[in-house]
Amino acid sequence: MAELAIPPQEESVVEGSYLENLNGRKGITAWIFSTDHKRIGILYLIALFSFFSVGVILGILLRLEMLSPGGKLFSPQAYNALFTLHGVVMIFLFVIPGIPVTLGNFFLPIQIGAKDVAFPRLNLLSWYLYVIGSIVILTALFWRGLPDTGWTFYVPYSLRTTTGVTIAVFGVFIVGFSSILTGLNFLTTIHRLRAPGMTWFKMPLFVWALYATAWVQIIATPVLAITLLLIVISRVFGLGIFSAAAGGDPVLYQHLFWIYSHPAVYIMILPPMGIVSEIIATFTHRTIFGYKAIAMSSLAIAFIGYLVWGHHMFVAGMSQQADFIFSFLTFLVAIPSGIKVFNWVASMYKGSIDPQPPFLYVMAFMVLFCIGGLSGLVLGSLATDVHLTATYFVVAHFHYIIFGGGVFIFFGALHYWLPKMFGRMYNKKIASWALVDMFMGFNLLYFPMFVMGYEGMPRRYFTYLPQFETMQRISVVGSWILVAGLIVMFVNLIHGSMKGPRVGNNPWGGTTLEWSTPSPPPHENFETEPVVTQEPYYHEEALTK
Amino acid sequence: MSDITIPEARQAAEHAPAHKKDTQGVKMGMWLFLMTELLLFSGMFLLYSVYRYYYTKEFHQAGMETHTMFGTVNTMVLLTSSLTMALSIAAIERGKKWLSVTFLSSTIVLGLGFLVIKYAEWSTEIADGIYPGSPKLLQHPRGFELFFAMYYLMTGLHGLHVLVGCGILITMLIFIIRGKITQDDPVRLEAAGLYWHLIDIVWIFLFPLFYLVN
Amino acid sequence: MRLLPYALNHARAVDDVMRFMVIADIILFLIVIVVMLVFVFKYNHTKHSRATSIPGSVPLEIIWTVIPTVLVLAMFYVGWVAYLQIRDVPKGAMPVRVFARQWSYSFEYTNGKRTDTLYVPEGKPIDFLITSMDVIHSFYIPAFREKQDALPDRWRHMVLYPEKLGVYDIVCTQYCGLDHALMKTKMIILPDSTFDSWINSSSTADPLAVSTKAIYY
Amino acid sequence: MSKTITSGHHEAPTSYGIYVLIWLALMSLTAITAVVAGIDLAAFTLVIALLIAVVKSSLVVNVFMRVKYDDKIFKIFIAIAGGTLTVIFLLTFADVYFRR
Repeated sequence: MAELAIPPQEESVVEGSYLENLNGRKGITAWIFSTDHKRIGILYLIALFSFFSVGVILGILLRLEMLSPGGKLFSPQAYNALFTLHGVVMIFLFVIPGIPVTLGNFFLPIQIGAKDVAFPRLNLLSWYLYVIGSIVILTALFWRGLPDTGWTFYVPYSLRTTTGVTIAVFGVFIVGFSSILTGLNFLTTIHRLRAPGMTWFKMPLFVWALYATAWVQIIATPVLAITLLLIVISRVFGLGIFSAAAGGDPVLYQHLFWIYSHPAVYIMILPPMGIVSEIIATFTHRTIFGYKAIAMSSLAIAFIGYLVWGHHMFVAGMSQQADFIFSFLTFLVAIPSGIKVFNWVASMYKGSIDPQPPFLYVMAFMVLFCIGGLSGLVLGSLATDVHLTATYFVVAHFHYIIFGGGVFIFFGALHYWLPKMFGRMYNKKIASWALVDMFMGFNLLYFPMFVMGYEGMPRRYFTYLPQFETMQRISVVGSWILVAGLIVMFVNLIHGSMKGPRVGNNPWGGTTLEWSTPSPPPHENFETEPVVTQEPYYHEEALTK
Repeated sequence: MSDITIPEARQAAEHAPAHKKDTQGVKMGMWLFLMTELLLFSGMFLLYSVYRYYYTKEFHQAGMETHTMFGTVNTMVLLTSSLTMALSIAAIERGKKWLSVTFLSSTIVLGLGFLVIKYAEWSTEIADGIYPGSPKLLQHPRGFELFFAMYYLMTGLHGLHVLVGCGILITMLIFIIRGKITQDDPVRLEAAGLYWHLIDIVWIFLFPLFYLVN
Repeated sequence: MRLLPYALNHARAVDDVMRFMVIADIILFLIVIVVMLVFVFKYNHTKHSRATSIPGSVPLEIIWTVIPTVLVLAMFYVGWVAYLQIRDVPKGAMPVRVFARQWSYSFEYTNGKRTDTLYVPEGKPIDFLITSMDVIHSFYIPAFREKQDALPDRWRHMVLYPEKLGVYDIVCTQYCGLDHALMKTKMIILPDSTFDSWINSSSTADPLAVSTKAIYY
Repeated sequence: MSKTITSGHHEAPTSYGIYVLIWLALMSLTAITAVVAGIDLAAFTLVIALLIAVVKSSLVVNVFMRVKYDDKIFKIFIAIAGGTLTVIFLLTFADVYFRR
């Protein structure tokens, strides 16, 4: 990286940047018809966080219902529809596209020294598919009524309910194609467009994570696509593919569904893991510990993660042999995640740690992700899983992983890269306090769910037994604290991106390629084609050992 | 803005002039897409195998009801279309534009022919009262209906791919005629060819599973 | 880890597994987080202005691959052993058929008698044969740490050892539509003799209402 | 955007003859499957039919789709897809086959 020709910083960084419209286009058309990966990344950011807000509002309402036993706020039908929509919006419209389509789109080409992704027009098409798909999903709101099946669309219930399952499922199907196209675009980009000198083991770890993620997207999403298509066809034509009455097997639906939807969890968590490595390397001012181990464990997680879907079905009546195999493989998938965590901690050893907001997010991530991951072991074990599955324990577990792990790092990554994307800085103090507030709110919200789950509180209930009242109320209050923090964080970020003070090209002292280009980056990303000679996290000033 | 804008492949930069179209990149994208298609169908194949395992006897009996003749003819039609597809690419690579056009047109005609035969086959079956939920099938044991549900689903999905494939090939035909696909830049035709061959491969597996069980 | 009172052997076994895993988890968690915090304070840039780049260490990688591997395999093993108890049907178990439907359960005993509340005799293994009349439900008894989905047109086994007299909740955990949250009933464990006289009588009235109500309520 | 079009690094184009030969092989294999299906070989009928299908598709992949002459990476891609398929089938049947 030291070899890079870094142009002297100019006063007006915005000039010539991707934020400046080209080709005489103005206003919104300059954005929605642009094939620039950076602009598409921003388009995705806007779309994703709009849906995230919808999901958060739904989540708050779901919690509010739990303020007292007996469910007085919503009718059962309304509650069932709300948790379905919360799941569908959060899973399919927010966390699965998540980091890859937003920050991945923006930074993958820059981090490998390319001008754009391999297929820029396909990239824009993916965004349109995503938007169309989500509009189709939301159409269900006004057409046949919201689906009330849960985001898993389990048969035979999803075939029998009269709500708008068909339309919502079809929307998810379209969004799935957007995901597939993004995956193949990224894979081709990483294979073909790396800058001269950027060998596989000189790639930043975020790129490695995106590479593993893209494979999962390519390999797993089509299975979901066909499964959802089968639901649509079954409902429209009355085919008995999954209905027991016609001799179909509902458990087979669960197999097909989880063949995709378990690997989807790794689509959600691998990119954040990549970002954790980036942030740690930058703020410890030293190279990452065990680069190859971290890179390879991403691939290992993608690979083993593909073999463990059956652990969602231990009480569905699989054969004991299948229970044995899936439980065994589930424990194996914990190992590469553990390796990553140990390497991250070791990367802090003898660093020169500057705990700026992005690094604080990593620390919060470490706590929440470890709780989430370790509680996952409890669920992977057959004896305890039978007791805990489909209770609040599971709800707590996956919120710790996906929200506490994945989404917190999404926020952390926004704090990390916002100065690069807009050339401006947010208020760091407010950012840190917002995080502290969110961290407390998060734990208040979800930790009681572990306890309630163990005590036998099933999920997807619009009411509960009186003995859970205290815990439920703590959890409800936690949700308010969390949301307060979220609002502060977003206001701070949005204000920072528009009005914040200008910063230089490399405010954090990062070493990967994106820090060598102006902030915000120019249309072509680099003024001169970069040539890579160093490993990605080479800090000149650090002592080498 | 060009059709598929691909920043140059810097890796291959050492023995290539600047601003070269990354043909391997286009093919790679296509191959990855084919993998997703393969996995899309594999979900169906998985369903088929499990149900065949559950209802071995019923599937066997139901398989007797399909028309082996239609299936065999269609297999041959599709295999021949694959040949003409490959020949069309070989022709464009030798710069023989009109020969390539001829071969590609035959591919499209054969593809459409496949669909026509498929249509005739389905019509015959539906006229015979063989379709999911039909009174005739409901008299049989329940594996029967599953077999035909799978049959219509899988051949239907495959037929849809043939239709889309024909659309793509017609576009390619126009490109060749207009000189957008040439001896020097045949990659889009090659990519379309890959897609067409995959459709062929899927059929190669559908054929024994639905037609050869007598 | 005894937040929930347990009702029998199997529940104790599950809790043992749970305890083992939670303790192991807490230790792992503390190691990671404490070490991280120590590093963050000790190597803060104000105190430690020049970092040392250490690219990695193969022995360390091996150590923290092998130790967790052994640990998770141990976790897997104990979980598997305890799990077999509820899936292997012992000889002489009393069969009870469980029918789940939207949104209630009904139970059928060997002599054809049907009830909405589940009555079982103390001290005799019960073999539940579980099915559903419509969509997928679940048959979950938290106090026994046992659960099994009820599938339409399929029968699934679940074994239970009622050791202690008492009344326990049965709830549905597989989302099944509108009143999923209200789909619940009770399991009542009776003394053997009470159960025998109840099962052989034609009355479907609550056996506890007449004889031993005081014990339970 | 650069609208530049130069030739890719193609090997010598495959001869028409090879394609025709492969086509003949595919057609005869189809004929063989259809005939073999007529003979009752019990459980082996399907196995033989599927084996022939595998041979046919590998001919298509290697020659028509030119994998034989192309980059090694495409072979790896195919192996990944094939491996995934195998895993999905094996694990699903671990359930289905042993289910009571």
